[in-house]
Amino acid sequence: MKTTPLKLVTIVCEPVLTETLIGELKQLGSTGFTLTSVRGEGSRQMNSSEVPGEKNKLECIVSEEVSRNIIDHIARNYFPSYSVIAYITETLVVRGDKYV
Amino acid sequence: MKTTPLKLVTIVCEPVLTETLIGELKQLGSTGFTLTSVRGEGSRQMNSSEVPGEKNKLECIVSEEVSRNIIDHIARNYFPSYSVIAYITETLVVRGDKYV
Amino acid sequence: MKTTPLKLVTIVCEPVLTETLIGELKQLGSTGFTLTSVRGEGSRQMNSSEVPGEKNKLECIVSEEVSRNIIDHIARNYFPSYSVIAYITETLVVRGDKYV
Amino acid sequence: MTTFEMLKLNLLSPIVLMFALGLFAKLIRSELSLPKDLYTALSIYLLLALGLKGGVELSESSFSALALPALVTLLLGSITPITSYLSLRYLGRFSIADAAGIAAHYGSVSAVTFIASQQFAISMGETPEGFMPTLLTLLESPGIHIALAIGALQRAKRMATESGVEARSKIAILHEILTGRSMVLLVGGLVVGVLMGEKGYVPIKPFFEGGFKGALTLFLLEMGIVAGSRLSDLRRVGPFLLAFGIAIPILHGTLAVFLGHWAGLSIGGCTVLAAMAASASYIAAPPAVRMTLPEANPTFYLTASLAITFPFNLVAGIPLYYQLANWLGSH
Amino acid sequence: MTTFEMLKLNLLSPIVLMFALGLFAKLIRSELSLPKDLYTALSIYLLLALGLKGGVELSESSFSALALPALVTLLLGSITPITSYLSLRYLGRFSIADAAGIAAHYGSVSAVTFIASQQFAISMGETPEGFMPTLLTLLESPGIHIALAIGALQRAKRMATESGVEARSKIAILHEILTGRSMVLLVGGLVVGVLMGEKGYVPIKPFFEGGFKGALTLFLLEMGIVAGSRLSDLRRVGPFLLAFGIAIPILHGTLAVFLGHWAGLSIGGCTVLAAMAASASYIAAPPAVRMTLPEANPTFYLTASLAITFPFNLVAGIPLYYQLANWLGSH
Amino acid sequence: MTTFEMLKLNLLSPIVLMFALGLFAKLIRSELSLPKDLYTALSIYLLLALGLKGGVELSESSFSALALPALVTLLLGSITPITSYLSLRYLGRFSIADAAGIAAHYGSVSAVTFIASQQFAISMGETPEGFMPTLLTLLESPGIHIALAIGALQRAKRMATESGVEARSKIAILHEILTGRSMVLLVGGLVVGVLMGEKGYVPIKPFFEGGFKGALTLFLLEMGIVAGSRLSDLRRVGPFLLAFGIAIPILHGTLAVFLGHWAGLSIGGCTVLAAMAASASYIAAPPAVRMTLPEANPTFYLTASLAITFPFNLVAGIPLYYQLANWLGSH
Ligand SMILES: Nc1ncnc2c1ncn2[C@@H]1O[C@H](COP(=O)(O)O)[C@@H](O)[C@H]1O
Ligand SMILES: Nc1ncnc2c1ncn2[C@@H]1O[C@H](COP(=O)(O)O)[C@@H](O)[C@H]1O
Ligand SMILES: Nc1ncnc2c1ncn2[C@@H]1O[C@H](COP(=O)(O)O)[C@@H](O)[C@H]1O
Ligand code: NA
Ligand code: NA
Ligand code: NA
Repeated sequence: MKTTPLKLVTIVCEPVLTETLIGELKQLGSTGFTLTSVRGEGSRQMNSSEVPGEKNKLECIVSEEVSRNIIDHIARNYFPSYSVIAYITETLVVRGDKYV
Repeated sequence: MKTTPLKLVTIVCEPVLTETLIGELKQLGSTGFTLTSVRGEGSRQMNSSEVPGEKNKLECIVSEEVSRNIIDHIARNYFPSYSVIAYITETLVVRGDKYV
Repeated sequence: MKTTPLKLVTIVCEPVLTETLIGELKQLGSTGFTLTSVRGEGSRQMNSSEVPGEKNKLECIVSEEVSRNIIDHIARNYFPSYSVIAYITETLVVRGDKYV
Repeated sequence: MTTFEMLKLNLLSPIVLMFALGLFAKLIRSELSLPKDLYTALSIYLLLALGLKGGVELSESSFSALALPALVTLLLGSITPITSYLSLRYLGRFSIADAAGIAAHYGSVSAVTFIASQQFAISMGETPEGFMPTLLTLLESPGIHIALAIGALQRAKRMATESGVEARSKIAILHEILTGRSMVLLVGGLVVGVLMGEKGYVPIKPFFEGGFKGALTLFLLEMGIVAGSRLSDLRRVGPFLLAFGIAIPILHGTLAVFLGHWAGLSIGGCTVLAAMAASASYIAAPPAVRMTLPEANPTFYLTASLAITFPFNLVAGIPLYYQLANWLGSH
Repeated sequence: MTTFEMLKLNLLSPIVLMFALGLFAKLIRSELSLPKDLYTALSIYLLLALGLKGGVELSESSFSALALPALVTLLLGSITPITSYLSLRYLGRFSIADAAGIAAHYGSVSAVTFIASQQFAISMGETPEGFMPTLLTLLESPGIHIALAIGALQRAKRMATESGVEARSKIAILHEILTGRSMVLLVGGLVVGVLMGEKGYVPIKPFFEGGFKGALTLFLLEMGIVAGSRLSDLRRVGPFLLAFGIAIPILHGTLAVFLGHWAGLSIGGCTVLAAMAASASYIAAPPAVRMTLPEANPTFYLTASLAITFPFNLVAGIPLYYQLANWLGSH
Repeated sequence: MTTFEMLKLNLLSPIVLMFALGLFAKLIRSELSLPKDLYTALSIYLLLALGLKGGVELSESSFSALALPALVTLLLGSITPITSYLSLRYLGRFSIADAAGIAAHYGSVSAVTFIASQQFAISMGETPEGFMPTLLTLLESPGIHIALAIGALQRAKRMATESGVEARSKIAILHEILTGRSMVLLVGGLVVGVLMGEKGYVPIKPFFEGGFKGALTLFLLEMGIVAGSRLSDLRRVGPFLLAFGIAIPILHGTLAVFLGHWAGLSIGGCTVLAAMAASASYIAAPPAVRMTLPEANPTFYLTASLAITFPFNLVAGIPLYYQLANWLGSH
């Protein structure tokens, strides 16, 4: 089965950002997402949710270009004031053309 | 500590497939799996579960060859009619010989 | 946006180890972690938790050196008697200097 | 009581109002939704309470009283998937897989519709037979199997088996339905209820009976939310399925009232039997259909079941079957 | 009853003791915590029970009795965010964002404080007006909007919009607050309660009323745990916020007692109105503030709301407002 | 009542039947299982209800009545881990770690077994002393510490500390057990119960007492499922552990009946004390043992505790201890 090299963008953020981010990912060109409820702690001790540490992890598989746009968007708009991390991993996707 | 290069196969699928897939992964040579409850949306708006968007993420660490077999199996049997994504990531595993 | 190449260390372990591990990760130099409740099965049929298969997944983004230390620590202290897996993935992190 | 008064009474009952609230919450795109585990907890509680009480009452029923109604129930379980399939396939021009998939849902039964009809009948002063929950368990699975068997006519090597993995056998599907959550809780509850009897039931009655109606309203709130999240699919299913989702319950409900009457059921019993026959499963059927008929579009069967037939029965169907049963009972 | 006896009675009430237990569990670093879904389930249950009962009682209230109290409530919703903002900004020297963010919380209301004050008033032999839950819904959102509007004075192109993504509009925030869980459950419950009336309420009463006080204690256990996990932040918020978190509820509570008295509320009604005005939101306000004023430090508003003002009202504030209402009522 | 009648009555009680249903569901490989959060919620509810009621009753007990039974309980907490260890190590030829790990479980106590025995005693017309829940808290931790201390004899630098990470100290383990969920809920509930007294308890009684028995049956359903998922491990633990899991509770239970009788406990009290001593922990002990004795095989201690001793006590042990207490009480 042919696989396509694509980018897996992972974002861990405060729950309050989730729905907004999902909308924005779509606008930026992602064809889908996978969302996981997680607990996270980092350098910023924000505790912005009622239950401290509650976070959401968003993963999306996108082209190199879209991954750049997502990263830029998050770094510009959310890094300054929100508890958020974002990273990119190389991945080989089955029927990858579906996701570009 | 020695690490072994192996493949991390990630599958996100409809919950109804999960138990079947777990059995099949074992038959195909995976020594284990990690299962996460997620919410996912993609290009196929199937909403096949009672609560729309409910999905399961299966991860397994396997050899290159087994990863090929898993990918082939999924692409052939589940891609046509089910909401499912599968991708492969390179990874270095501690005591990797356990998983081959 | 500049990204920094770092290591994503993933550990899946018995729930009983989680809080201890989180403390140890910090001591070993990780600046944060992301924790997910998962279900897992592997070669060791330990069933050490009340509900069989209940596991926790810990992810942390660290420098190459810290990743080595974490891996060593886990292999030495937990591999012999506990149900645990650990692997390292390459990743590009936004504003990566925060995590070193 | 006039028909209008009865409809009004039903519309202003807590369960219908809470369903409407859930629907409304989804319409205004509220974030409100019951946590998944609460939803599961409520459904476990409701099914178990139903089974336990049914078992206690069954322990006081005679076998002979049960025989005819049971027969009639099995008959309904065999007829309803076929009528559904035929109308979908030949009137609605659905594909074989889609027709069979939807038919499996209408051949089975929705436990919440059952409960709602029971509550309605009681509020009308009727006393449905104590063995009605037993009939519910009889009706759950046959319809699914019959519809899937019809669908199997066209199943030809759908699933490649080269990669060393066997296709799921029919046995696996049968096993899955018979050991599914609702089946185990209902049948298990019945058996526990029969074994412990009234005496064992008394201490746990406050938990399983006192809270029942309140828990039911909470459950219907979530049902409303779930149905609401399917409303946007209504446009995608087309006008035929919409009409089908209202007409076929009326057909099946009417048939059930007559058969129930013939089998000697009370007015309350006929109403509940009709609601069962008229209802479409949305717990047991969907996974079985998804596994067996992957080509069948889930949007069709889930939307019809959850967003058309369930609300219809809740709001108008049940009072209708009751009126019919009432009319028949007094002739 | 002397003040001392009343305070003691309050301290030894199950809800205060359970809150203390939760706090204590956190202090000894116990792993105890309610599962998230249980916490959500309890809050859904409590809000809905409050709404339903309030609706049933509202259906028996006259509109004229409601008019003045409603007016006074809206007045409080407009005054409290402003007093809060002014003291934070000019006495406390907080940044505009922080001051506005905290003010949004104190301009809104905490439903649990409402419930606790109602229970307290009833235990003192008072009968707060049946429309108090209606007032609660009126007080929830205006204060948030007013505080955020103040904060908006300084919002200048905070969020870049280059990447093709629009900034969240005010409409989105308004929508979010009005369709938030607590709003839908309270208002929805009220409407359902009004529609079904006492008759529809009777069968679900055991569930929604019988278990209410017990469920409340369980909820307060978790509130104690949550408050406890914020205790370490107390050092980080500084002495001013600590004093503010106690002084401003006294100020708002006193104002509310007088206004409530003027509007013709009973002693019980005045007590509950005061508790509402004195309380700080910690469900509806935080996400709205977080989205609109990202520069505002969540540690400030959540700690003040959860770890200072809530316990203060629970333990000392409510009895205080009651005494005041009592004194005023007998003059 | 003959022994046979009593056994039958016990077998047909809701809690035994529901446990059997859970077991059965697992045997037929049903997907049925309670959501994890529901399971946790039920256990929090049961422990808290137990503690609160125990506290209210304790507030009416005299200290002198409590002294001897407490002493006897602590004695049992010291003897049972030692008898368990010795038989496992020298009769069963288990490794030191395995023997100590299992002994820690049998030296502690299972709260559900406690509750089941209390329900059984009450259904037999007995009234166990009001301070029994207090004894339960006394019995929970000493046995674990004693067994782990025995195991520590062989703990030699098991955990390397080079990588800059300290090994978990004994203090950490002690802290973990004393602040564990069950401990905080039980002891905390007791204290809250004592402080609020009967008067504070009345309003929350419907929640904590009305639903208790029903919630217990639901909990036992899940216990049955959990035990069922361990059944396949029964083959792996060998015949000795199987015999041990039945013989040692009889031994400990008998000892407890005699000691309880000597300490002046009623027949009901003796029965409950015996059930406590005979039971094996499966909540507090497992994590403590897993952390302290990693070489001990969890399959051994969890299977013995959950799949052998718990069902044995539930079905046969408790009636047996009751008969013994009854016989002793009438001599
Ligand atoms: N070094 C790290 N490794 C893994 N996840 C991290 C790390 N640092 C932060 N995170 C995740 O990112 C979230 C936000 O981090 P921060 O903005 O530093 O508070 C945390 O809640 C974690 O889930
Ligand atoms: N571009 C994507 N990025 C991340 N996950 C995706 C993406 N597309 C699909 N998925 C996941 O795969 C599941 C099935 O996708 P689909 O088959 O397109 O409906 C979705 O529910 C998502 O969880
Ligand atoms: N081959 C595998 N692929 C993915 N996850 C695995 C694999 N083997 C083990 N695991 C995970 O690691 C945990 C411990 O494995 P083990 O120590 O082999 O029992 C399991 O519960 C799984 O979550
Ligand atoms: Na049907
Ligand atoms: Na306020
Ligand atoms: Na014991």
